[in-house]
Amino acid sequence: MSQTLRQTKGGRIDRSRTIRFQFDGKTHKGFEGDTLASALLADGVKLFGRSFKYHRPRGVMAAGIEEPSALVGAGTAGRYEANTRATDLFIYPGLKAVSQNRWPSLGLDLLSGISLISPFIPAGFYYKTFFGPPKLWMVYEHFIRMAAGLGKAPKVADKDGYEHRAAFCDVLVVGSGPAGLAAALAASASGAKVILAEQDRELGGSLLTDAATIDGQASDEWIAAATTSLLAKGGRILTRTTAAGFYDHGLLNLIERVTEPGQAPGADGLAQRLWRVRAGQVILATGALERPRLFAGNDLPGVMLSGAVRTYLNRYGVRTGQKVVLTTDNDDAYRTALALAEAGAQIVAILDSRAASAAGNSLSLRRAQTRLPVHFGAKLIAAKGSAKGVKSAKALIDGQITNLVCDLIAVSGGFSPVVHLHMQAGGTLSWNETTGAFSPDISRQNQTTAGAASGADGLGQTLTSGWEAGLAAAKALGLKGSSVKTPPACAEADDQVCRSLADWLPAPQTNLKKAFVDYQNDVTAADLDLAWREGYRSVEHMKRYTTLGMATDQGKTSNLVGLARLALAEGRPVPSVGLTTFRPPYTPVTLGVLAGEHTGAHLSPRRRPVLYQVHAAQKPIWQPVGYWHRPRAYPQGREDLHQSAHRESLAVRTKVGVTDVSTLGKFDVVGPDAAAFLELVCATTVGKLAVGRGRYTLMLREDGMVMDDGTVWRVAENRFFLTSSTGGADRMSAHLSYVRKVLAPQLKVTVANVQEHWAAAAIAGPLAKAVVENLMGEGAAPRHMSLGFGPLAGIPTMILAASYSGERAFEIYAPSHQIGPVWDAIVEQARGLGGCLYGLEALEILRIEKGHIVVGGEIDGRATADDLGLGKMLRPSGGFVGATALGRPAMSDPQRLQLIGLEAISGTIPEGSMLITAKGAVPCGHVTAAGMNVVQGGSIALGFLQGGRARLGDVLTATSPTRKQAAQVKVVAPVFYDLAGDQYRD
Amino acid sequence: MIDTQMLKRVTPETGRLIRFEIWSDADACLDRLAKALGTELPQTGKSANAGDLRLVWLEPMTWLVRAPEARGAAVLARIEEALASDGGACDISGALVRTRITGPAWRTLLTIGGVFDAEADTFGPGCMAATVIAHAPVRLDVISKTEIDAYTPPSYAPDLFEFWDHAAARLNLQAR
Amino acid sequence: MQSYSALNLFRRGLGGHKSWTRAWRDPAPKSHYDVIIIGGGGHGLATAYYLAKVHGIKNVAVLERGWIGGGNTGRNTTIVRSNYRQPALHNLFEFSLKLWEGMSDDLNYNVMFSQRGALFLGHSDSDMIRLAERGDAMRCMGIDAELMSKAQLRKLIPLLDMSDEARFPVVGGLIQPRGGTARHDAVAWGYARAADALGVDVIQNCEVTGMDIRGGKIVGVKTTKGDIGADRVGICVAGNSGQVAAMADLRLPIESHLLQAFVSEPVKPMIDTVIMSQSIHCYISQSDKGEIVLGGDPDMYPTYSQRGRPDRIEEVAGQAIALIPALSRLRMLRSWAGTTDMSFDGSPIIGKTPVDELYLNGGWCYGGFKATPGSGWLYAHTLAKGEPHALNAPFRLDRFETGATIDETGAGPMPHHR
Amino acid sequence: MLLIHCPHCGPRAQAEFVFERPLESIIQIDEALPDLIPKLYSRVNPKGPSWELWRHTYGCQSWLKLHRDTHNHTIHAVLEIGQTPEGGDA
Repeated sequence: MSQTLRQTKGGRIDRSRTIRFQFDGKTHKGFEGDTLASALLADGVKLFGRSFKYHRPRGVMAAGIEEPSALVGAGTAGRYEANTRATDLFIYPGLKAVSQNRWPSLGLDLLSGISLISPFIPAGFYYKTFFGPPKLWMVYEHFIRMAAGLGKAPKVADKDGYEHRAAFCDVLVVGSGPAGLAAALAASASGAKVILAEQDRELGGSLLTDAATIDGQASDEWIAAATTSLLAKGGRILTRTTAAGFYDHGLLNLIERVTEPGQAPGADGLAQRLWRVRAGQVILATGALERPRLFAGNDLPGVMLSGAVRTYLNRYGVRTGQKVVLTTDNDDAYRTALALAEAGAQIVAILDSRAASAAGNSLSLRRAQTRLPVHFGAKLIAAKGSAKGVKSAKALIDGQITNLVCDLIAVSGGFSPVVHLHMQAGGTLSWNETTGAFSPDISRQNQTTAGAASGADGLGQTLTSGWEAGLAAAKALGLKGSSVKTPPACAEADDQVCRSLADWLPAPQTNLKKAFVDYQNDVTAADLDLAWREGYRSVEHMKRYTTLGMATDQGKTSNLVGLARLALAEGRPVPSVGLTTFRPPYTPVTLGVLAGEHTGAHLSPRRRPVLYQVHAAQKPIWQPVGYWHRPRAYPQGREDLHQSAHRESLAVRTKVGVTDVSTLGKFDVVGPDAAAFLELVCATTVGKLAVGRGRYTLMLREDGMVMDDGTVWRVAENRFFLTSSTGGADRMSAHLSYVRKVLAPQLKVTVANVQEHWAAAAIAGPLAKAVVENLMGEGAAPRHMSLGFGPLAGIPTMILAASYSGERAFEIYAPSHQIGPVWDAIVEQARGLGGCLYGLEALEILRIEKGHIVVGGEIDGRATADDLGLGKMLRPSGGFVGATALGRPAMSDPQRLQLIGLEAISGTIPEGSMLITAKGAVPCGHVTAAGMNVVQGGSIALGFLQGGRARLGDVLTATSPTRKQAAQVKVVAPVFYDLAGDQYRD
Repeated sequence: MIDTQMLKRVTPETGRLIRFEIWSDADACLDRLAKALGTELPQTGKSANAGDLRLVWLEPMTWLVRAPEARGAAVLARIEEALASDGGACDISGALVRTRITGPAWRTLLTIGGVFDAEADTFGPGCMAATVIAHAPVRLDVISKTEIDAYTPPSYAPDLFEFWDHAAARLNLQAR
Repeated sequence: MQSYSALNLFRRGLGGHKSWTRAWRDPAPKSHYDVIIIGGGGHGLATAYYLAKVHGIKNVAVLERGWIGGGNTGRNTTIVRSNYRQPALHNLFEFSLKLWEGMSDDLNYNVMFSQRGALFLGHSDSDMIRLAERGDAMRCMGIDAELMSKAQLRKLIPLLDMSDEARFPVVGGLIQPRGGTARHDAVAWGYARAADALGVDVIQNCEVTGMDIRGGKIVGVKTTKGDIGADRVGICVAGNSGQVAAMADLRLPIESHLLQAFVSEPVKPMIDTVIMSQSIHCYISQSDKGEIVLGGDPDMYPTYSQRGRPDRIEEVAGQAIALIPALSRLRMLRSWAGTTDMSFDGSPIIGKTPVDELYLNGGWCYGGFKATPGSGWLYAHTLAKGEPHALNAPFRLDRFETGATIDETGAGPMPHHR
Repeated sequence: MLLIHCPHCGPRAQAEFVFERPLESIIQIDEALPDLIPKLYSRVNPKGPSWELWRHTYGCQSWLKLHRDTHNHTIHAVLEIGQTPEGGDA
């Protein structure tokens, strides 16, 4: 392509660096510095995409982030970004962009036929039709879903990197136009640590379109000097970085596009970065956005915002039209007209809706009046043309309808200050009836607004307001005054004012059904009127009923136009009809950058036991337990999980097994009041425990339910060791701290979380004692529920004789960093005696057989100690957390779910199945854990049954309809092995 | 635009870590501890050297002492004696893994995936801070302008160290 | 009421749609009503509709502080399902789900209830057992639930990450085929229009500022539009229940927390079902417009601010990408926050208060939207009869005092542990 | 995300803290049932200033009393356990 509309010189593009890219499969050339929009416009491309609902042809309307129409898919495979604004995508070599929402092609979009039935599908039409059974709606919906959506759905995982980084500063300046630069300079000169964030690829904002002379320098030089000065004072300048969200207490999320959409990252692999900035003061210099105007066909390719037309010309050297009609309510559009005329375009007419007497007197306007066809009190009625662009305009000039031949319509409906971040921060707005603009009023955080965003008009005001905001921010932080005393001054102060006079009324002849307010979502003025007629009169109702402002441009150009239409219908001033809420993000933000590193395999921490690598060498089956990963079984040869677990559990029952119990919750409780403290958290008797002895215990929640279980050991008179479940360890740690620090601050006790200090191996089975004594000497094995100490493999260890499996068992504890040799010695010894490693699955089988409860199984947060058959363990005197709440009547309801055992009469009991008395009956309980009788075989289970303890001997069905399994079961006491507990003891 | 030199992460030799807490008669107890350890205990948010011991404030009225492994038992005994019945001590040597990060860009590294201002001028040598980085609880002890110790529970360490290695590699690439 | 149909849309379209009139009136309050509902959200409007339709009580006003549907009705992720484990809960939500199935026709307003299935993913064998348990509990009560294998999931959601390297590898799921989503705003509008047609006064911009309680009995409310008498008053303002109940000197087992949600930019269909997970607390669906709708855990501390913490959104984004890696380059377009009534067992409260003739419907935590029709129907029943229906009897306010709590997750009384 | 001025650690992000409960619902272990029920199961749930218990879980692990506005999130005071505010009860 030939870049036919590119000017031979001028602009900020680097004509020496040609960049090749593709749009819809066709190769184009642009220059370094081009956006996709500017490069394609230079090539004469007018049609960029299709609208959401009616598939109307759309071109480029804007030159920045507010673009509603020119959306493309950028990049391929995992880097494909749908709905990318062509105006906010700087081209790079190899860029592949495709148009959207058309089939089969952009030029020939068969779905554009929808436009023909548009009279019958106005706003909210879907609420009024498609009735019938839900199945029928599903049929309609299928086609609606296919027609809706914009870009193609992504299909491939994204391999690029995203990073989150925290940053802190005295003053954050958002926006690097003249106001932002002046603010940053003033704050920096006052000694503030400054971060300056700019969404564009270079600093300057409006100065990139409209060069000026500031402090006697060309604006480019002034920007360069400002940059140097800010960096020299330790400031941080972030380009291509958008402040997307303003949260509480001075926190902003900035999104840095390290690469352009679809672009391959550099060596560091980083695509985007999220800066989490906490700022002492924030200055918003976010500028203002130009608004379109209401006339029929205002969405045609070739209808563009006036400022955008000037930006394409001045910044990118692209003249977007040859015969131009301008329609405006302000002086700014005259600058566009003059620039176009100077570039050789023919200005067909300037339609100024202001009366001659109300127009401004800027230099531009005066110059235009002398040489261009300016019409005051004039409006556009309609633009006419096709997907190929505008061909003519119908205007109302001096009361006469006039047809104007043109190929570009430049529109200016005034300017809306960008108040989004101010509003996100909780601020309020004030309304200027003359300019038809909301600007910031009260700030709720340490935040001010400067420049056009604050309603400043003209470069002079803009520079001054920025400078003053910078000084004020520094002052508020208690910094010394600035060394520089005067604000930057510009030569063109008088010229760059626009004096908007808001005029919301379209020409009376306008066909409102073709006058678009929200371009992307195809919301017309007629739609808004219909919504109002039907009673959707709250601004939120109107938005939600018509979808006004809910497109990817978030209503940046449409919201105020729509609001004004509503105000007109209501006969009330704009501010009284209210505003929809401003919420993050300011512009759409990829989910990838929001997630940062924390997705995929790194979604959440994977906590590894200290022996992780040792286990990994055995190639176990792993099991997630909360954040932890623990071995579930150690299959040998071709064993599956169940075969392995059965072999392991059988080894424990008949010989000896070793398992890693390092992840258990563990606490050192030390001090003269240690026993008193433990009696507050443990529901069982602790104080009477002899030194060297331990016992099983329960901890309750304040509502009386069992929270966790564990063992408590008296290591010395004033030193206890408390264990609790792995999954509940963090909760237990917080609970102990709460009781210690909040409820019992007077106690002389320290509670240290030593969960990870100690690692431990449990040795269980008839030969467990032999393992211990072989390793540590005759008499080294403590009797059941006693503890001992001694070196093993040269490492000092602690031995707790406790059993979860039901066999004689020992837990041998060593400091985590020293556990390796201890573990190896134990495993070697156990193997030598015919034993093996066992994992969580075997442990589960063993504990079910023994009727031992587990957190997350029977301890489900809904069970009391009595429900679990442990009521008798509770200290009758009370005085522990949870004791009082047990006095509520429902806690002793005989029909509560109570723990019972189940033996299969026929079939295998499905875990998690429902207990029923007959087919079709309401379940009266459920199976919490199912296993087998390790030695004899046979399906057994634990479960909860309403009033279960009174129902021993009942025959029920354990049914699992989802798995099509069932078993006939007999209700028994919840213990299936060694009722007397003989196996525990020597 | 990051000014950095190569970042290195070094996992040092393990030492003995002792956590102790004072619950009563604080002034006298602090005096006894100062005598026992040869220096005043560091103030809130601070750390200090005492001969071959590193003392780190942990929580209100709670400190961490890092001692050479060989002297661990003796130091623990000395602390327990000084605490008497006004406080308690526990060996937590296995509960934390210490890693030393060297290179001037450690400050930048620690802002990645974090919420703490590691770049603050006031966070200099002899300062400690506890925070959360990449979901892991971390205690930081600034050793010098170019060195910082990070303590983290061993179960979180593999993920966190991998995270830091990746982030450091990126920083080193960007610095070139 | 103007009838809605394709034919009428065509007819009135010929006239440029100029002849459509208000969907509901904008009446001034009368001096007295049989029943006043405080709160014009989906639940309140549904209550008024069923009072009029089922019980013939038509002298009813719904008082709304702002615009109807402006609370949590318009701030949720539009998910409808009844796949709860606890019997009282799945019975309540299943009753509601059945009403959803006939709602569009009943109201002559298309609420776009779309039964594309509500899926819970399981990431371990123990997840799968818990899911099977839930499914079995439901199936025993005649509620649809089916376990899904990995192969079935791969077919249902081809973009799901099924790799073993995932932090939480997908091993299966439990789907409720009748679950799905609905167009949230339409529910409020549809009920308002249908209730209005039966004579109910829907009064917007009418804030209740006080309660007229005499001798322990409520006889009316004070509002910004004047005092209004009533035989019976129903509070239905989830999110602000505590504030309104305080006007009657009541303290509730409710804390107000904040729940955020957000949508991506619209793309062509990529996810058909509602995706939730047993281990990862996020939920994902795709709206008819093509936006991916995402939500997760609440912000975990009391607030009325409707200003969410960004790290929560970031967490949900990470979770969503972990499940569906292709979501990474989609962009968050809009985010919002709702104030949720967090009750102290995670279950709602529908029933009497200690004040005579004053009733409460609240405590919906973050699960109220799906209950809209059922909640309205049962609350209407309770208000009409003065006694709860068997389905909402377990959800009485005094259950905390007696200990008969209904704790689906077993998390106990602190809302932020849930 | 709030910025909470920990009396020990200085200003820190909310991500390091965990909300526990309003101070009014702290239940002593020997609390009688008629007192426990309202403390455990009812709340003023104010829309405005509220005294709350938080913990600097990922920092110094202290329990802190926050006087915080639940509507606009202003934090008026952060006290240590055992400290009481001037002129107020917490």
